[in-house]
Amino acid sequence: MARKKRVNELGYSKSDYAGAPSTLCAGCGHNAIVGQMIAACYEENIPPEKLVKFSGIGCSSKAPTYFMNRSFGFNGLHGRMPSLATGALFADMSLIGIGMSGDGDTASIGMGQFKHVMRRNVPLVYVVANNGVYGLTKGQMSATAEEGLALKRQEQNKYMPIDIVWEALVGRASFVARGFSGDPKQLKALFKAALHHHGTAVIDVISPCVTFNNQDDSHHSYAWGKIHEVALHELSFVPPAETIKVEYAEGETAEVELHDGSQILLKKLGHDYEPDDRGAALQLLEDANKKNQLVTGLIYINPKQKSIFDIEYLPPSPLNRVPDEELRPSRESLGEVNAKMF
Amino acid sequence: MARKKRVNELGYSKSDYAGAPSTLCAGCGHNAIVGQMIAACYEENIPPEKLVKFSGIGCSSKAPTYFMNRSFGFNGLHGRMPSLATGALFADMSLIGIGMSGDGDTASIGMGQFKHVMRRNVPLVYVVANNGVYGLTKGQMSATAEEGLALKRQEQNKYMPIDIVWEALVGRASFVARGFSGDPKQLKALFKAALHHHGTAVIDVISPCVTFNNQDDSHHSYAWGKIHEVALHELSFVPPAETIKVEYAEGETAEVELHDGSQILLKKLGHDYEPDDRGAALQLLEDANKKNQLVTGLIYINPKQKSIFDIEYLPPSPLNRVPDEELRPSRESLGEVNAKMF
Amino acid sequence: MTKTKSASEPAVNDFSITVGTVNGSGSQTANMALVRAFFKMGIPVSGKNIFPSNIQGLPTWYSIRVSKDGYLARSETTEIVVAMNKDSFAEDLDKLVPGGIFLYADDIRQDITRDDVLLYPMPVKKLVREVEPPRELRDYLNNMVYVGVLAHLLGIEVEKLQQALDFHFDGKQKPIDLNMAVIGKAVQWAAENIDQASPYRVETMHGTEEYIMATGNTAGALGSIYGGLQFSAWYPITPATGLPEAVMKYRPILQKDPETGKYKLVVVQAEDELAAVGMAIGAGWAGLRSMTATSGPGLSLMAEYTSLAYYAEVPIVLWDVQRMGPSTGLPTRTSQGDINLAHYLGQGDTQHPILFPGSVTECFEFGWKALDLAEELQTPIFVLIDLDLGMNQWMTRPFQYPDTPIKRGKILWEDDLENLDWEWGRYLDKDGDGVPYRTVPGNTHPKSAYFTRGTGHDEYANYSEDPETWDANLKRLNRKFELARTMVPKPEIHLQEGAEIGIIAFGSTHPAVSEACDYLTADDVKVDYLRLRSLPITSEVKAFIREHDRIYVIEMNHSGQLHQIITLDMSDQSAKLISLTYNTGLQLTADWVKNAILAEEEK
Amino acid sequence: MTKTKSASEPAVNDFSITVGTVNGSGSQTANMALVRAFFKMGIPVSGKNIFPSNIQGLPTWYSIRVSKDGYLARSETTEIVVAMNKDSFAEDLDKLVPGGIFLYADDIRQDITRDDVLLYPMPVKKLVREVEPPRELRDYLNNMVYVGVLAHLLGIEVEKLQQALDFHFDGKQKPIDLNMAVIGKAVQWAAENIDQASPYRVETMHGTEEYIMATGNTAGALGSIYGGLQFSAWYPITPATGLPEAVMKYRPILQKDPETGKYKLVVVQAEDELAAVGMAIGAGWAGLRSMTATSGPGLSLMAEYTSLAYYAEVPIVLWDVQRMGPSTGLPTRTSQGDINLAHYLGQGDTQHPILFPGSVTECFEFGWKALDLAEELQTPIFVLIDLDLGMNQWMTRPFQYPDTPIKRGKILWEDDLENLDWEWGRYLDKDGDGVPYRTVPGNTHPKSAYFTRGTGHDEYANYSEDPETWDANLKRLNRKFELARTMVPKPEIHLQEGAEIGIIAFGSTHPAVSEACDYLTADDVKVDYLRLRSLPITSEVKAFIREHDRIYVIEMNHSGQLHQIITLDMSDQSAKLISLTYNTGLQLTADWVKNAILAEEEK
Ligand SMILES: Cc1ncc(C[n+]2csc(CCOP(=O)(O)OP(=O)(O)O)c2C)c(N)n1
Ligand SMILES: Cc1ncc(C[n+]2csc(CCOP(=O)(O)OP(=O)(O)O)c2C)c(N)n1
Ligand code: SF4
Ligand code: SF4
Ligand SMILES: [Mg+2]
Ligand SMILES: [Mg+2]
Repeated sequence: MARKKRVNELGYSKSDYAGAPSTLCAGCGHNAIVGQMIAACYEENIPPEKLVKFSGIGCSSKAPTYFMNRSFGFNGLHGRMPSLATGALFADMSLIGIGMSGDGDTASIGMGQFKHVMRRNVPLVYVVANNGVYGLTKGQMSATAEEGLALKRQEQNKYMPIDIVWEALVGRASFVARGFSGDPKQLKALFKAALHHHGTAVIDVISPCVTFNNQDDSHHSYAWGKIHEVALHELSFVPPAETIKVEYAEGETAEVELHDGSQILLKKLGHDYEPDDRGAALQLLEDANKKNQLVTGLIYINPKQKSIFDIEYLPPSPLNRVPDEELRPSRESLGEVNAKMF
Repeated sequence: MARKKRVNELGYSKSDYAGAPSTLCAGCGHNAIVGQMIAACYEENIPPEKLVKFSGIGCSSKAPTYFMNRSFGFNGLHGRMPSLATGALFADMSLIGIGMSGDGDTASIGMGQFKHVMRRNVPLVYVVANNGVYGLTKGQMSATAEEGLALKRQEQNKYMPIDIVWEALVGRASFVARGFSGDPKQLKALFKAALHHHGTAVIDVISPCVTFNNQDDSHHSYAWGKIHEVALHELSFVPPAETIKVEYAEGETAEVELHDGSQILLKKLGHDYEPDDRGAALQLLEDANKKNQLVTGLIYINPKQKSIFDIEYLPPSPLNRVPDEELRPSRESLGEVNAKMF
Repeated sequence: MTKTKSASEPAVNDFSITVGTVNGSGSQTANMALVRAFFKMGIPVSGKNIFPSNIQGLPTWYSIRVSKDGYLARSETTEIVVAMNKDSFAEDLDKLVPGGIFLYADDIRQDITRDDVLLYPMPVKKLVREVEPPRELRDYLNNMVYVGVLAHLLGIEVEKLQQALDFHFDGKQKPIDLNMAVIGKAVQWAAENIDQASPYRVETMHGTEEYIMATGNTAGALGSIYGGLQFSAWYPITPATGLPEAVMKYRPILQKDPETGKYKLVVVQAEDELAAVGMAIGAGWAGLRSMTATSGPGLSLMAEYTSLAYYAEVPIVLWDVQRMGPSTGLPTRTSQGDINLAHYLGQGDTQHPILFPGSVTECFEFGWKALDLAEELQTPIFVLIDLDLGMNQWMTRPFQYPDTPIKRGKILWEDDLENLDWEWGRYLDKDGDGVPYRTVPGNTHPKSAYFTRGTGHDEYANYSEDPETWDANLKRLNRKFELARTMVPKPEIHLQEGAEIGIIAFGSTHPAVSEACDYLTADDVKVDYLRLRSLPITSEVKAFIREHDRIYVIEMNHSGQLHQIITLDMSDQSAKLISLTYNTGLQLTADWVKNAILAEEEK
Repeated sequence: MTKTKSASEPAVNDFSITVGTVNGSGSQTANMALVRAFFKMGIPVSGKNIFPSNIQGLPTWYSIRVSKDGYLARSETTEIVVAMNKDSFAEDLDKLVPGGIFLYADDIRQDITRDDVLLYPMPVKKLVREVEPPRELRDYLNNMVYVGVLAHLLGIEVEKLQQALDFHFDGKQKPIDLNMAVIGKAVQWAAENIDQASPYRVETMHGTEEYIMATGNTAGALGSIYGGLQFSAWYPITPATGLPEAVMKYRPILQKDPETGKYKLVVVQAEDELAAVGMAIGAGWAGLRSMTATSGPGLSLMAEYTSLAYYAEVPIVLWDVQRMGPSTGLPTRTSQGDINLAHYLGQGDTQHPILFPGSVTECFEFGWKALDLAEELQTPIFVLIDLDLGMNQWMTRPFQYPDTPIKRGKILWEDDLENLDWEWGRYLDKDGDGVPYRTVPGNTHPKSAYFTRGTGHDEYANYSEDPETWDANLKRLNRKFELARTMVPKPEIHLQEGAEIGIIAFGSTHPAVSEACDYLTADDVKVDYLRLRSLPITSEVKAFIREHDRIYVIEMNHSGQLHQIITLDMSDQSAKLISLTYNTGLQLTADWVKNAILAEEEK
């Protein structure tokens, strides 16, 4: 009571961003996502009421219950989060949409909607909590599981894996990144950047399932990630207000300016990689996949790509607050319609 | 009657490969596909009974009715041809599957099954008759339509197009090609090669819809294709029996050997392109898309990738001819099962 | 009721024409010119397009009925046949009544197997050539020849044809002139070469003055727009496509801010029906008036999402323009076969109200009413029409401006929440009518947010697996359904003195059924008729059933789906509920109805 | 029928235990050890897992009933409660009957609010520590403490527990020893610290000798394999997952060629349910015995493809292991709410036979029978069970080897076609029973190939939009459905002298209903009982209904779906058909059935 609470610039404490207590397994990678999402929104001073959460079905898709209780949320159907979000976000374009999905939810049953939300560039932070397995249904193969993966009660994986980042790149997503639950700092920076991006921001987060797929040699385990992660850059995010103050060390940092004036700073880590070249990104992935590397960071961004809202010619004020009188065209107009009917 | 019929090595005439008369529009690109498919099967001496045809729904998906009446065929559901083919082809693995689909059928409603049949590498000649429009429902936008396309009664296309070839590449298809209905010679060679490929062979055929999307500036029109086509190579196909006889002009021709010993010959056309490097292929597409080029030819092939049949450990004789007695496990075995039940 | 007349006294304003053409040959222009000309002459008229699932080259038919009595159902007889298609020539000739007129393009002549009809070969190619049209238009103009010949034979005012073409080509002079030129040539040729008087004629009358012509799909789109539609997602499918396409057509005219150029109405062509309904549900959840439209196969794909909308209580309107099933079935033929599917769509226990417009103008009315109901009841509302009503041009009453203001149902914004004297819970049945209060995203009140899910939840939208909570919630949903019963459109009832039997029918079969009622009366079989306009059935429907000795439930499907649903609601009356089904893909006719009922009554 | 006994005379082999734990804590091992030990002691026993839709950390319950009379339904009372979960401590304590036993882990103790029960805190942590287990196993072993304490209290033979653990750990000595060590410690502790005699005891009897223990999902998988299953595609979904997983488990054991290592049975995990059913239909079409398994949401997604299989006449078996809906509902709770969905699945007019196994061993039997029926009728066959039957371990009769050879139906190969003296057409009803002959790919006879489609087709599989052809084909499909009525499994009927009322029930509710019948008899309400085993209802069912004054149709869903379907088939009997529904997600109990019927009878 007497202790002074830490608050952000809006005067909100972190608990204003909290959700229900997590019922995920202890150590589940998805918990790290929950934690960093809360931190990112808190630090970016986003009012919880301005956020709206969507998800499919799966352990990953339960995650939105564990952050931002003060935000609206809709836990939809397995593989069908993107359509739900697309429809809902038109209601008030000032809202920031967060879509949580899993690898099964996105790459198996949800492949179609995943692809199509990207080509529409619906403004949405689209997080795939990717553990290479079906957690909630207790350990079946997912479409991102590597060839040869062995799981209890299942037959060995016989098929080629789907690479979410690759799919997002050819799907022409305007923001494509990969994170790792074992690398929370980078995760937070990616979430911040994504929250400021105006378009579909796909973040493939390797997020281990400690209960069903965390064997050391599984490509979605903590151990494997720790060893094979190759961060493309050290990432930090500078909100719009502060961007003028930032100075860059010559040659060592690249910056990307987002449409609201904020910046992403990319400090080079030995690689000469700039996330604005889709061809290079595609090639990078091919090489990394061959070498079994887990490439993380901001892989591609095009802040200028028009979002569906830009394209649809909609008024800036929320559609769901249009008064009844304005919703119905005039009586006269119907007279004209009738008159033109032959 | 007196005139001697031309026949192939099996003694079949071309009419043995004919289907019902086409009810597609005169000039429809799909008719070229029908014609070249018949020619390829005839020339490759494939008994019609060894072929089995699958399709989704659309003008394109009607095409199988117009070739090979003597083959079994199943015109399934919109977007769901791949699953149908996957199940059916297990019945007799000596059959050659041909799957006909359209751009709407594959890239819109069918995206999920398209992606997943590739990762399983189901042996199937998967032809997408791609006209950038919904023909059968009379001219709506399809997911492959270029941004900005204008069609009658529709709003201008606002979304980014889906590139079938790109999708096939990151989907790890083992055979990826693009053809053009305005280039029937190449089409036939591609079909021949695909018929001999052991795995999913995706052929994206730009196949103009003369009724709804053949304006000169549409990216799926004859006119546009003629001007923008860039053939990667001159393609010819050498069946297994003849491969030894073939001699190559030094440095000018690359050959690809398929798993049955047949060969694809690729005569260079100025480009230094070899279809065995996925990274390069991805980059090629990015460049071509930027430059509005219609790249055609064999874009990628991996004849060694295991097919689902190799992986599933199935007997070589047709499963659908297993005699009843062998289908049911023995009475003794059930005794053991019961005994182990606790 | 036999329609052939002796040649001496021509039948005036009472016959049918069937035109057989090749599809993709542009015959729609010619056929619509005829229909519109009749209409402008004040003669009640209907036109029905019987087309194949194909774009070009297959046989297609158009049948036109003129009826001074206003009988506009498909007629089982045809008095005039126009044959423009070699492949269907023989079949078309067969269709004609004895004494009828057979017009055909002289270049497609086949064996003529009948001598009891009037034969007129038309020099189609020759007449068209005479107007020297551009090469690429030549084929399209062929059809104008039969328009001209018919104009002469039947006495159609050429000026009315001109008006029809003006409308069709939206005033574009060049095609109008070209088409009129062909008509002119044809009229002239007919006048010079046909000397026999036609047994069928038209005469100006005043039977269409209070009508317009439109399709049900257009009306549904307009009704939705006048209902304040804000979001529509869809996926192309015959015969529903016309509805969203009409929304797109009228969006810039009716819902675009003239100053800013901004739209108040969003339309998204989705990647499939799963996504279309998902988007519509997302929008409905977030507080937009939301709708999707599809047909059978698409509706099947919407099952899972509809089950979610039902249980999470999301308002959304689903139009199903029915075509013939099962499966892909006959995509260009009509049916009323999705009633079961729509009524119960989804896993677990679901039930949805359905509206059945019975005319084009009612498509408009139910367009806006459905959006009101969806938001008032916070549940999916279905509107079922069929290919016949959706795609054909019907003469219909002009669309009526809604007579009640837009109803948004129980929605709470910041101020409402602030002033509440009870603790709001998303699924709390405060009013005891089964309908809770809702909030929508964008509401900035700290108490407004809640989490929506398709899994078990309590009155405060918290996750719950508690058995009693689950059961209680389903029971509340049932109360809501019973409330719907009192709110959906009531039936239209046509009573006669002394009738002991009743008919229940709905939708596009209305013209056939009401025509049949007249014939039955003429045959001394008195019958009352209830045109059902919604499910669940209202008290008026129940009373109607109770008050009659036998009830014929007439529908265009195989298993008598409506009959089944009514039986379940009125099982104590089941003995008197008789199912009559017609299921060929063609529209119902008055003769079929009359004969089916007479056969039963004579049993 | 009250179950509490006075403390002086202990209830032998007749009580229920409820164990409340945290999910993911490995309590299944402990609970199954108890169930299996009772079973090995010859005592009829049932175990039911009431678990949350979650992997770790939430409350979960397991209830065990032992019953010398063989009553194995869920009991509404519980005589013993074991509390291992702090969060559900209070709730668990509340559940207990007066005089019951309350065991709890001493480290989670909460307020004890009752003084009418026997309380035993167990030093769980301490006892486990004493066996010095590896750290990571410690938590899992906690549960063995209550096993040991119960062994002492109830008189469970420790050797039987050993057998149970031997089985559970498949003979792996290390975990067996560790678990047994904890049990040993706990037995010893109980012997030393509990002096009161337990009011509940078990004694060896001979009630399980002809039984095995298995789940319905395993039985369904095995039954399918013994039915010659060749292809199965599936997508994970609770509670159906266990069925395909069991197919995968037994595939190498039963359908692998020992010499070549090749499989005769293909299993594909599909990308979703749309694909799973599509693959299964492809395989069925091509001549493989084919099956898929899912639950409500997945079944909704299968609607469109099932409509195709119905109309194109493709044999396929669909298992629906029902969970509670609508929507995602309660994924880990039981229900019989998909009957409507399955029976009519698809757009247009569709209707599908359904089999309802009523026991685990019948899951095996209907596993192979469904495959026969699908091929004999060339149509989708549904098998509906529920979470309770599918996922819980039941004592059941051993699986019986099929008593009829595999039936492949009317399939023509090269020789058959060669020797045919009539012209084969794929949809030609040669035999007049509605079932045509089919060929499958790979057949090299030049006349064998045909083109399959979901659009209209004639008897020779040619595309057709002809109205009469369409209508005739649907009528033939209806004949086929009537043939199915004569071929599906007949009901099991239990008659009593002088009963005037009857019960119809099916599936997992059988134990509750038959127990209730005994109670009702004891209360002088005589009742006959028909256990329905399939739809459409057979003549025996119709006769049963006709022969009784009132029929109670008992089912676990909200709207009485089976009651509706029967009403439609027997509308002249509808007045006597009374619907009783229980729909909380928990299993039905005998008390509920008895009370519901008594309440109606007393009306
Ligand atoms: C239509 C449908 N099919 C199947 C399921 C069952 N199901 C629930 S979650 C899930 C997979 C979840 O996997 P993923 O998306 O990877 O999430 P994770 O649990 O691994 O985080 C499945 C198959 C469902 N809910 N709905
Ligand atoms: C589930 C479902 N939705 C919609 C349709 C309607 N439909 C038929 S064909 C088609 C699109 C065909 O487009 P495409 O695949 O590009 O083939 P094309 O006709 O252009 O060759 C659609 C939407 C359908 N048959 N099934
Ligand atoms: S099962 Fe796996 S994915 Fe699910 S909560 Fe547990 S660790 Fe996470
Ligand atoms: S509509 Fe287009 S795609 Fe269809 S047949 Fe005609 S030209 Fe071909
Ligand atoms: Mg996962
Ligand atoms: Mg197309």
